[in-house]
This record gives sequence, C-alpha cells and structure tokens, in this order.
Amino acid sequence: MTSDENVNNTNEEEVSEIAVVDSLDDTIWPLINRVLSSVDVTPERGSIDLITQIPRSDIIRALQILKDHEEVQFNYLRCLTAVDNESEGVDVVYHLYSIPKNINLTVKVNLPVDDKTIGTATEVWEAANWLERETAEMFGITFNNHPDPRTLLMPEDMTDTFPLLKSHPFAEIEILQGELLGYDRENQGDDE
Amino acid sequence: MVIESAPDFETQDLLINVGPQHPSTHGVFRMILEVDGEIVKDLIPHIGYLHRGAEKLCENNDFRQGVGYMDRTEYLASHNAELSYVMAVEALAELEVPERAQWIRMILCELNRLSSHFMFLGAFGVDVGVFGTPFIYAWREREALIDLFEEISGDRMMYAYFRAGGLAWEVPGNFEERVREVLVSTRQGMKDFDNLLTRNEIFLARTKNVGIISAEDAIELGMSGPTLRASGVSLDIRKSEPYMYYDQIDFEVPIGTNGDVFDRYIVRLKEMEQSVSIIEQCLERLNDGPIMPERMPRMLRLPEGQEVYIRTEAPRGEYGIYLVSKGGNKPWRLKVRSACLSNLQALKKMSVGQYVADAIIILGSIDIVLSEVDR
Amino acid sequence: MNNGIYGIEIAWLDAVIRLHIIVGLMTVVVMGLIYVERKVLARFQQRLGPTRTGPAGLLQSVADGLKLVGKEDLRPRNADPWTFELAPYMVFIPVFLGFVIVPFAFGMQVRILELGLIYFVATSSLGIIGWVMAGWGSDNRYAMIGGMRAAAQGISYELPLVLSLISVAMVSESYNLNEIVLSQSTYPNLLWQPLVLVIFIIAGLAELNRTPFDIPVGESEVVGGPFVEYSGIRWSFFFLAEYAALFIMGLIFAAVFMGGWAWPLGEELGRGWQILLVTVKTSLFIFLIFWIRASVPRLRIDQLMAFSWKILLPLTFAQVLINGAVLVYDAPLWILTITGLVGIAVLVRLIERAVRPSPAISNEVVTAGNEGAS
Amino acid sequence: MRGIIKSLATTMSTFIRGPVTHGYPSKHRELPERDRAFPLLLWDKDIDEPFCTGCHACERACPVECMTVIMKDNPNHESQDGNSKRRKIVDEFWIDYGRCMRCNICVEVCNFEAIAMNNTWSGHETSVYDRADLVMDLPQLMAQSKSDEIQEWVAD
Repeated sequence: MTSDENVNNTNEEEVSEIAVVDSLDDTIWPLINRVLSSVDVTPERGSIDLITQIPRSDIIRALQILKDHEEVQFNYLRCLTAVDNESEGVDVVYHLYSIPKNINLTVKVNLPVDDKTIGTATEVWEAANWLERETAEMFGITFNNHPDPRTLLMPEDMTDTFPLLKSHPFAEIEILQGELLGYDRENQGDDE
Repeated sequence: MVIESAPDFETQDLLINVGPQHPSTHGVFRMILEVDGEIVKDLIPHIGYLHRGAEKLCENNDFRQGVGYMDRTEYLASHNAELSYVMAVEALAELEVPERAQWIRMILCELNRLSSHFMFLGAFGVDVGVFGTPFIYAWREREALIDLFEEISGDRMMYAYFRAGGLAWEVPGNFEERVREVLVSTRQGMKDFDNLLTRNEIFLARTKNVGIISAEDAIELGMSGPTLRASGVSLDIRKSEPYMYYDQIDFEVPIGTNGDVFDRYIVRLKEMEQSVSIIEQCLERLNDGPIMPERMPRMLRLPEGQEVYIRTEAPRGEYGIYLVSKGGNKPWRLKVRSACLSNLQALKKMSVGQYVADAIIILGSIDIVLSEVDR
Repeated sequence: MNNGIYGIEIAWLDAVIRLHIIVGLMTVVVMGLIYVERKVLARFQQRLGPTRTGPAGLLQSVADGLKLVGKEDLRPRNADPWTFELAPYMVFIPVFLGFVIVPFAFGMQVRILELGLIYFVATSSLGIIGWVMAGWGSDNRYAMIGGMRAAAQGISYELPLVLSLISVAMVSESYNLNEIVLSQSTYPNLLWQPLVLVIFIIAGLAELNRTPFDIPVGESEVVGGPFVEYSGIRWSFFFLAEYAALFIMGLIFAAVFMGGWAWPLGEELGRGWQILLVTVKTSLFIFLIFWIRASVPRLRIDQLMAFSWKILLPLTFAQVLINGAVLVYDAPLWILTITGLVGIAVLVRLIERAVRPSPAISNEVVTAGNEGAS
Repeated sequence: MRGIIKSLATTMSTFIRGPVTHGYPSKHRELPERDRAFPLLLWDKDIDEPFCTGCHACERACPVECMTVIMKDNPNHESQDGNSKRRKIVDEFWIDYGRCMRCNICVEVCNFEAIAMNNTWSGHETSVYDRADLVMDLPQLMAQSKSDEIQEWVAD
C-alpha cells in the first residue's frame, strides 16, 4: 500500500486509476480478511477471482476455517492443482466456491523446490482426494496423511519422474512413437 | 464324509475386474468390484488409460494450436471444451468478443449439450439393458446435430472452430434455418426417448432408488452438472455466474429430488428441453456483425504474471480451465478441471451396497467421458 | 397313432429318419431365425441390418456359420476340460429332445407322447445344467456369475411355466399335444386362459433368457455370461440351442394356446395349410419376442426372483385352483375368461405397485426458476 | 405394464418409420463443402506449377509437427525466362496423415492459398496397412488438385 501512496503524490489522473486497480475493497477481500484474521494472508487481484497467498504451515487450518465459517461457507472445492515456477518453487492452487454465498476464492500456497510437502485437503473436502493424487504424481508433491497415496493417471511404478514439471522433457513425438512403428522401415527388421 | 454344520460354511468374496475392455465402461475405465454374491462390497476405480498429457501439450503450443487439443479432451462436447479455453485466453488478453460471435457460440454450445445428452441417453439405455434401440435413437438425432456441426465447422467431432476473440470463420448462410430444422428432429428424438424409457416399468424398477447420493455428499465430493443437480442442488454456472449472454436468456434449471439414477436421467432429459428453448431464444437475437474483434493481433501474446480460472457449464458439469501466463504466446500452465473426474470420485460411494448390475448403470448415469477424465 | 411319413413300419428306423429331418429342419430354421431377428431388430431400430452377403443379406447366417466353423476352438488353460467341452452339448441336446413331441401338422411329429407337455417341460429344464457347467467350467468370473444367475432364474421360472401349461392342460383335459390341439378346434385356449397366456409369455422369455430376462447373458453386465470363453463351433452350439429353444417355445405356444394346426372355421385343412397355420402362429410369438427385445430394459436379479415367486407363482396357483373349481363343478368356461382378465388386471396392478411407490413422475423433478440458482 | 406397452408402441412407430441409415461403403453421404479431411496442396493451372512457395509457414504453425517442407528456386521464374511470378517454389513436401489432427491451422496461415483441406470422400477413406504409407509426398498431395477432383473451400 505504501507504494500506491507514493504514486498518489505524483500524478492526479493516474491516482484514481491505480487506486481502483490496487484497492481490493470492491472484491471479497475485506470479508476474507475478517474471516481469516488468525492467518497470515496476502491478497492479490486476479482476473476474475480474488487470489490469496497463505503460508504452508497454516493452509489446512485456513481452508477449514474458510469451509466452516458462517460468512463464507466455501463448501465446494472447484479445482486443486499446482503450478511449477521453476526456481521459485511450486504453487499449490485451490479454487474454492461457496454455493450458498456464490463467491469464489483462489488460495495459493508456495512450496520450496527442495521440500514439496503439504498437508492434505482431503481432511476438509473429500473432493480433494483424486485431485491431490493427480497433483502429487504430476509435480512430485507429497500430501501428508493422504488417505490413498497411490498414483492416479500415471503407471504405478512411475514415481520418479513428474511430467508436468518444467524440467521434464517434452518428448519428441518420434521418440514416443518409436522407430519400430513404421516411420523407419529399414530398421524394422524381420519382426513382421 | 461328514457334512459340516452351517456356521462353519465359509464364503469368500469374489473379485471381478470390470474393464478396461468391457462393453459398458464407456471407454477404458476399469473398476475392481468385490462382490458378495450379487452385492457390491467394495469398488476400486482405476483410471489413466487414456492419459495423453493434454495439459503438457498445451503448454508447448500457442493459443490457436491449443484449441485443437481441447477438442480431444472432451470429444462428446468439444464446443464446450473449446469455449472454456478461448474464454480463458480472452480474459487474460482482454479481448472483446463481438456480439454475433457470442450468440453463435451459445447456440453451438447448447447444440453440443443436446448431442452429448443424446449420447448419454443412448449409452445409458443400453447399460440398463435395452438391446441397442436407445443407442440407435441417440445416434439418429446426434447424426443430425453432427451433420450441422460439420456444415459449420467442417469436422464432425473435433471442430476447432472457436478462436480466442471469436470464431474461426463465418457460419454458412442457411445457418438459422438449418438449426431450426435440426431442433425439429431433436424434439422428435427427445419424445421418442421419453416414450421409450421414462414410464417403462422395468426401467423405473431398475433406476429408482438406485445409487442415491445426498446433496451434502455430492457437494463434498465436488460433483457438478446434471449429476449434482439430480441430488437437488441447484448449481448451474450458467445461472450462478452467467457467462456469455446467459443472463439475457430465460431458462430454468431442472433439479432432482432423490439423487438416484432415475433423477440423473430425467434431469438430463429436462435439461435438453431447456437447451432447445435457449437455442430458440438465441436464434431470435442473432444479428449480423463481425465475428472477430476488429483489432486482432496476428500472434496472440498474453501479459506476464496473470492467471485466470474460467469455468463453464459443459454437459457433464463444470469444465474449468486454469490458465497461468508468464508472457509469450504459450500458456505457462494450463489445467483442465474435468467434471467427470470429480463426478467419478463419487462412484464408490454410490455403488457400495448395490447390486452388480446397479454398479453398471450407476457408472452409466454419471455419464463419464474417459478422455475428459484422463485428459 | 404313429402314422409313418414314408409308411416305414420299423419303429426305430422311422424315428431315426424323423430325427434327421428334425435336425436338418432345426438348423435351417435357426439360421433363418437369426437372419430374421437381425432384420427385424434392425427395422425396429431404424437400421438396415445385414445387407452385404447375398441379396438383402440373406446369406449372412451362412457366412456366420462358416466363419464359426472355421474359427479356432479355444479353451482357457485353467478351464475344467470335461465340463467346459461338454457344456455346449448339455445345452443343445435337451433343446433338441424337445422337438420330439412338437406337432407341425396333424401327425407330423417324431412321436406322440401321452405326457407330451410334461416331457417338454422336463427336457427344456435340463438345459440349465449345461449353462451351469459352462459357467463353472470356463474358469471365468463373469461366466460363473452368469451360470449361477442362469440356474437361479431357470429354476424360478420353471414353476410358473409348468403351472401355466398345467392349467391349459386342465382345460384341454390332456397332456398330449395332439389332443390339446384337437380340443381347440373351435375355440383356442387363449380365450379361456388369458392370464396364463401372459404368464406363459413372461415365463417363456425367462426360460429362453431373452430380454427383459437376459440376466445370465447380460451384455452390459456379465459380457455374455457363461459363453464368454467359448469360441467357434462350441459357441455356435449355444447359439443354435438358443434359437432352437425359441422356435420350440413358439411351436408350443402355437399348439397350446393358439390351436396349432386346427382350423376353427369349417373343414379340416390339408397338410400344407396346417403347416402354414402353425408357422404363422409361431412367427407371431417369435415376432413378439423380438419386439420386446427391442423395447424393454433388463431386470435385476433380485427383481426377477421377486417377480417370479411373489407375483407370477401365486397368480398361476390361483388360476389352477379356479380351473379346478370350474371343471369339477362343470361351470361354463367363460367364467375362466373373466377370472383370467381379472388376473391380468391384478398382474398389471401388482407390477405398477412394485415399481411406483412414489408419486407420479411429472412431479418428481421440480424446476428451479431464474431466481432459484443465484 | 402401461409403460412397457408405451415402449412397445414407440419401437413399433420407428418400425413403421423405416430405416434412417444407409449402407455406407456402397452408398456415400454427400459431404458439405466445408468438410475437413486431410490437407492437400493446390495446383496453379494457369502457370502449371504448385501455388506453394515452400515458405514453411504451415510447417511452423502445425501443432503436431506433421509437415516437412523443402524450398527451392523456381526454375520457371520470370528471371529464368519462365512465366511464373514465384521466385521460390516448393521442392519437397511431406505430410504425415497419421499424425495430422485436421485442425485447419495450416490453411489459415497460408499466405498463398496453396493448401486446402480435402473435402471429398477420398480424404476420409485413407486406411492403409502400414503407417509409413500415410506419409504423403508432393505428387500425392498434388494429384487431386491437378486432376480437378476437389473443389476446395477456404474461409475468408
């Protein structure tokens, strides 16, 4: 907020514009701030929904509050996924929706690259079960106390490589389809 | 030989592996049923046979190329899948979509909902045990719809017709009359299904009070779409968070009462009637105009550090696209929120304690498309 | 009684010749039936059906037969060899035995048996053993479930079927099929026994494992049930047996309920006309079964059992009792017609009660208006 | 029972309505003008050479990388005493139909309207026994346009 004030002094016309952009009062932020007063939350304006950054240590407690609190009732977990920010770690992203109140909230948790563990949201919503399994196998995130920590989409033995990390190579189609599938007939040998 | 007394008589649960090659798993879904006689005691679903990494592929393709991959994640309702994707790109690029393009999109999405629901009715009818008839009825109507899509976009299933900003090209001149023509046959098809199944005693006996899931459980499990609404939750994104011009359209959201298989069937059938009425209203408001924004960059680049989660009401529920941009012409991260994946999670809860034959129709009533589940 | 067709007086030779004719006839009829079923079902579903082999696809069954004969006869490694390989015959032979008593026209049958109806019921129920053998011997869990379902269903529906035939036999005062037909020379039995007719069709569908009672072979559940591991010629035996049983059931229906070859108006017909008459009546039954197959879903196993034991069986017992009372006290037969119709009404009511405990369907789905969702 | 009779009536009504299918391999449905099968190259009949200049635009835009283009100097160019205005022209062109996803992007990016989607049945009936046979080379891609078998449709 301090940076905004600096801008305020410089140009009057820009002031109103930037103030509108950066003030979150027109969003549900005041409400969320009140509900999550016990948690360290950093808000951010998203294109549609409000985005909140919550530290890893508080996340499950914060989600539980968001679900149970009378004023918000985020009873519906829309989506749970992760974003690989390479050197900045991995963001776990929760998209919450409150059916009674018709409000949306995006919750983000940043995990450092060398310690990708987080509590499981299945304690809050059952819906998180498969979504977390998918996120775990795709990004190598460990969800502590997950009730069913098997792989979901990947083969059971594919636990050493995580396809959606940016470091995972985007294999050339030739490699995947293999030389023996007809692209290279000379090397096909007598297998036919 | 002495016959043992009854209490020592040991029974063993039978494990049956249903799928991935099974006539009624709707693709390559596999579930392991633990049955005691005919009663399902446990159910372990296995998915991932159709995983193609659409999300990873999209991260390596620009925004025009990505549309084609979206088709393939939801091949029964490709227009709806494309819609979420292009809307996400438009939201980040702050593109204003021309009015005509929006109306055409709405018409196509609702038509696609019809064709997808027809597919459900057909496949579900076969799951319940009618020999092929519902399937052919469904295909008869779906064929008319698909022919229309082909006349518009050129392809029967993988349309690749929506573009960020509007549409790829203008609809043919006789678009309106063709849509009206198709709606006539669609009505006939819906009537045929209604007559064939809705009041059939055997159908009722099979579907009523089977696979019940309560509203609380359905919400808790993240179900969406008709499967959720059958449980009595009136959650339709077209109503709750209207996108495109759904707020200007007058339609109703059918909801069920029991949350059983029959409700999931009837909710879809009623929803189709609503879709027909939506299309008719859209046709009335369709006017001439451009189909792409006037100032459209040749190569679309998104601002850095932006993200959006777009959700639309696809035939099977909430089809969400989570798009993270770090600049450039490719998404940094693209997540497809699949309605079927979340709905499928509820399968175990619905099936345990039911008969083996019920487990099959419960699976059918969720209306899964495995390409959307696995992506 | 036994008029030899070719005037052959040696009884066993005569029987052998007749049996051979029956086997040939059966194969041809089954092939025809398969073709007709495919065409009729296709028509019900607005399809074309087979068109590629021969004119209008007429040779489709022949092509299928050739393909099946040429196909490798596979046996799963863990299957029980004897049970697995004998099962097709155990299904096929009882069906084939049923042809012994079936009258195609006056005197046109292998043997006239005094207890013809009982013989038919006895042989047809033997087939269940083959089904269970196939299910058990395949070492496949789908097959086993299918076999067990077949056993449960076969035994349950045997009773309504037997009782319905018995109540007709009471009215006709004979178990001999020839005499049953002769007794209907003016009024066919279906006039006196409408309820039993309905029950016979229902139980017959179950006995033939046809929709809506095709639970043992349910494609969408147990993927063909006991037949899932069979291929080639063995599988075709099952197929042959299935359609032959359908044909016999049609013939029994024609003979027992519709008056068989008996022409109600005027003089007795020539043999050709008699055969035509029986064929038409049989076709009626078979067409009805195809029609039902194209229209109704499959029941669930518990509903199927409940339907048999709780609804069909009491009704048939009641009909038998009423028949007895009417016949013993020499009351007019139209009383049976009335009680039969009342019985049908009760049956309809019971079915509708069973499936519709809740209010009418139109009230089931409330639609949320514009304000409802937000 | 009444419901079952209603079902029977429905199937009987479709029995009377008659088939809606037609025997496909012997009878082909008429394809709409915009039908998209696989991409083809077009032949400039005025000058008797392909429209394609081998500019690699489609190759770069293809999401599945199914195209390979090689460009060469046009021997028929005006500077070489030819009648063509094209300085460069396509030398070799391969499209792997087995990989193509028929998204129409190559047609959209082409600056010379040199590529179009096949909208005839020949584009749909391309089954072969070997995947390698699905890799089409320049003469194969050009044949239909040369012999006037297609009436291409390109969006504005």
